[in-house]
Amino acid sequence: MNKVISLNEAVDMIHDGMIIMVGGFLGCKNPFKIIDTIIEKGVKDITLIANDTAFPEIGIGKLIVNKRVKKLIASHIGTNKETGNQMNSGEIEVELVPQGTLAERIRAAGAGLGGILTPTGLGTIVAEGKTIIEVDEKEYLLEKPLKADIALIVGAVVDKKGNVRYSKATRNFNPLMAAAADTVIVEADKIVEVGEIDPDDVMTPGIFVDYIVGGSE
Amino acid sequence: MNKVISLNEAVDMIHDGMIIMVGGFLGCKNPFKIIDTIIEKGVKDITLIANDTAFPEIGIGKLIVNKRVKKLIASHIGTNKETGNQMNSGEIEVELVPQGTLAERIRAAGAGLGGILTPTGLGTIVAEGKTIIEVDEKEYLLEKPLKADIALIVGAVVDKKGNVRYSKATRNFNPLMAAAADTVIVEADKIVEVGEIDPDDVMTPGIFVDYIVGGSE
Amino acid sequence: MDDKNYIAKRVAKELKDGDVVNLGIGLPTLVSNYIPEGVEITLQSENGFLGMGPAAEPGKEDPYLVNAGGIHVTINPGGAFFDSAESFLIIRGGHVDATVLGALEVDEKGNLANWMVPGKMVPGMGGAMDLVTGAKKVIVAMSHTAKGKHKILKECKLPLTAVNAVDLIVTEMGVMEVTNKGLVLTEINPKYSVEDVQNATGAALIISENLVVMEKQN
Amino acid sequence: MDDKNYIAKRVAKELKDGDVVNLGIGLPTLVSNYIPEGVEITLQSENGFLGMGPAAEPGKEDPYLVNAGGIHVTINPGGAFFDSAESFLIIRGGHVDATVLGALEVDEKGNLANWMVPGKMVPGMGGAMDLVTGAKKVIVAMSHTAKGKHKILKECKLPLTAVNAVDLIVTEMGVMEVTNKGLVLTEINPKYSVEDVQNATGAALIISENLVVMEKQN
Repeated sequence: MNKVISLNEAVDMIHDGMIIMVGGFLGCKNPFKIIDTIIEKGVKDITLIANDTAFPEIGIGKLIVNKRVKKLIASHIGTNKETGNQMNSGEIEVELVPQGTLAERIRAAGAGLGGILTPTGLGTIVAEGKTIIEVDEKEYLLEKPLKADIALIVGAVVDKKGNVRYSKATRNFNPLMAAAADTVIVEADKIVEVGEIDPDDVMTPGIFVDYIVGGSE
Repeated sequence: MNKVISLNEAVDMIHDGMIIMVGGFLGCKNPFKIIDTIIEKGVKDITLIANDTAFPEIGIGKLIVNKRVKKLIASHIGTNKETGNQMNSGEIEVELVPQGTLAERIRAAGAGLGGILTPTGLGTIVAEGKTIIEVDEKEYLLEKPLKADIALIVGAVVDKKGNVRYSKATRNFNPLMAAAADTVIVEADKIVEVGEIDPDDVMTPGIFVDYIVGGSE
Repeated sequence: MDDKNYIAKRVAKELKDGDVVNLGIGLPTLVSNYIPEGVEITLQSENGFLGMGPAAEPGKEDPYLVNAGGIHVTINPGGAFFDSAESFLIIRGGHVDATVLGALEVDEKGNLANWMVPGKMVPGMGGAMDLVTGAKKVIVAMSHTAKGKHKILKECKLPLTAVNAVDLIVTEMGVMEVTNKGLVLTEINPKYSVEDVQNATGAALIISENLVVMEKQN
Repeated sequence: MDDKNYIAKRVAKELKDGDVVNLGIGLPTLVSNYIPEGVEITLQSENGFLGMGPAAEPGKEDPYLVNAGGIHVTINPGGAFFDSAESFLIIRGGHVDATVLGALEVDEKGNLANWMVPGKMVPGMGGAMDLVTGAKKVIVAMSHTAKGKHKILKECKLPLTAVNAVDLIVTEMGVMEVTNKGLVLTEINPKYSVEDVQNATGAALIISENLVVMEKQN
C-alpha cells in the first residue's frame, strides 16, 4: 500500500467533467502543484467545490482564469474578478453557499447524514426552492450533503499511511473534504515515516487519504 | 478572568434537577473528583447525559448507585447492573440513544443546528414517534439536539484560559459536550500556563470552558 | 479623527471583558484598535482560529496564516486553530458574543443586506450569513449614508443577508438600537442635530428620552 | 479448534488488505488473531481511535486508553485518536469496510436483533446500530443456535438493531449470504450435513450450486 505517487500519476486520475473539492482559503495553501499540473494537462469542465476562487494568479484562481471550471460551488468569489466576469457572461454556473453551510454540507456527506438543518439563509434568496423543516417551533433550512469524485487537500506534515497534520489557518475545509470524496489526494509539504506523528496529533486519519504527492518543501 | 476554582466552588454551581452532561467512556476518565464531590454534597434529581454509566464503583457509575439520577440519556448501560435494576423498578427513566446519534445530537446543540438527519435507527424502536424526512429518495430520522445546563469534562492538559488537550481515548464526548452546555467545568489532570499549548494542538478552545478544577495529578 | 475611526471607537465600547468577537473586513477591523483598558476580547477569524493578533510585520508573514480577508496576521498566546466546521459551530452555535460588520442597507426590522447588488456586485456571502444569524449581538458599523443615499431604511430593497438580525447600528452620526417598535436613536454625534440624522435616515427614528451626546469628533 | 475460533478464522478470510474493520466484543475480537499473511487491516474502536493494537500487557495498562469494551488495549504506530462525532462520522459515513458482530437473531431479509430482550436484558445499543447501518459489509459471527433454539429466522422476533443490514452470516456450521432471494448456504463445515444445517436454521436455505466444503474443524 504505497500511497506516495508522482504529480503526473495524481493528475492522471482527474478527468474532464469530474466533481472536485479543493481545500484552502483565499489561496492560503491550495494544492498548488496539483492545480498547476491539472492546468498543464488540460483537464476541463470541472465542477469545483471550494470556499472561494482565491486570486486570479494564485492556486485555484488559475483554474478559473484558464476556463477549466464549468460549475462552481463556493461561499465567496469577490477576490477573483474573473469568476464574476465568467458568471455574468454565462460561461460558468455559480452556486453561492454560506460558508458555514458549505462546511457542514461537506461534513454531512462524509458523515452519512441526510443533510443539515440550519437557520442560516432563512428569509434570503439562499432559501429559495429549499425545504423548511420546523423543529420545536423554530424553522430551519434543509441543506443537502455535498460529495465529490476527488478531493485535493493540503497537509503540512503527512506520514506514509496518509495521516495528516495541518498547520495553522490552512486546516479550514481540508479535513471535511477528506471524508466526502471517493478519492482523496493530499499534497504534502513534508512526508514523514509512519509513527512520526503522535496518534493524538493526527488531524485527518490516514484511512481517508488514498494518495500522497510530495509538495512544496 | 481566573477560571481555576476549587472542587467545592465547582460543585456549588451544580443544583438538584439540573441537566448535566459528563464526558468519558466506560469510566475511562470521567471527572472523578467532581463526581465524588457531587455525591458528598448531596446533589440529586439529575438528568444525566453520558455515553454510559460506567461500572458501579467507578466515576458516574456512583451517581447511579447513590440514586442521584432521575433521568438518563445514554447509549449503553450494560456495564452497570444497578442502572438496569433502577430502570426496571421505575426509579430511573432511561432514554437509550445510538452512540453516533448521541454524539451528533450533542454536536448539533453546540453548532446551532436544528437536529440531525440520520439513517441509524430506521425501522427500529428508536424511530418510534419520531419524524422521518426524505432526502433524495432516502429516508432519515430527524433526531433533536441535546443541550445541558452543565457539562463536566476531563482534560489531560488544560491552560489557564481553558484550552484543553485530551489524551488518547479519553477525548470521546468531551469536546462535543463543551459546546453544548451553558456552563462548562473541566477537571484537569494538569494545569499549565497560557501559551504552553501550541494553538495547533488545542482540542477544545478555551472560549468553551468556564471553569477549571485541578484534578488527579 | 475621521468618521471610520470615530465609528470604530464607539463600537469598541460595546465589547465586554471576555467577549468573543468577530470583526468584518474594512471599518470593523479598526475596532480592535480601540478596545478599552481592562477589557480583554478574543477575536475569532472564520477561516479557523481564535485569538487573532495584529497583522504580521512586513517580511514576517507566515504562509500558513491569513485572516478571513486573506491578510497575513498573527495569533496570540492562548489562541487555537480548528477546521471550518468547528469554526462555524462556534459562529452558528451562539458562541460568538458580538459580530461587527458593514452594510449596504439595514432596516427598522433589523433586516440586513450586505452581500450583493444584483447585476453589479456578487462577491458571495462568505461567512456573513452565518455570523449575523449566530452571533449573540450583531452590530452594523458603517457610514450613515452612501453619498447622500439612504442606507438605513424602512425596508431593505437589496437581497437580504438575514432577517431580523441586527441589534445595533453605529454610524458617524450616532447610535441606533433596533427594537420591536422601530429604530431608537440613543446617542448622537454633537456635530449633527436630531433633524440632520432623521433626514439622513430612510426610516422614522424614535428619539430616546435619554439621548446621549457622544464625545466630540475632533 | 473450538467453535468460536473456527468461526473467527473463517471470518478473517473476508477481510482484504487495507480494510478498516470494527470488531464487536467477544467472539468477533478473536478475528484479529487470524488475519491472513500479507493482509494488513486497520481496526477501528468506536470510542475514538484507529489502529487498535492488542490488549495491554498486565501492569502496562494506560489509564487513558481502553477499547469500546472498556478493556485496556494499545494503539499501533500510524494510529489516530479522535472524538466521538468523528468516530461515528467514520462509521455512519461508510468509511468502515467491514464490521463483525454477534447476534441474538438474524433473518433472511438481513434484519438483525442484537441489542435487547424486552424485560430481560436491555444493555443499550451502544454503537451497534450505527455500525450495522454504516459499515460497507456487515458480518454476523455467532454460534448457529442458542442451546438448540433457532437464531437464524424467517423473521426476527426481538426488537431490531437494523433493517436489511446483514450481508454475511458465519457460524460453526457454515457460511450464509443474505440475498434478495433469501439465505444462500455457500460453505459448510464438513462435520455437518446440509440437512443438519437446515434443521438448525429457522428459515429455508438456498443451497449454493458451488457449495464449498470448509476446512476441517480439528
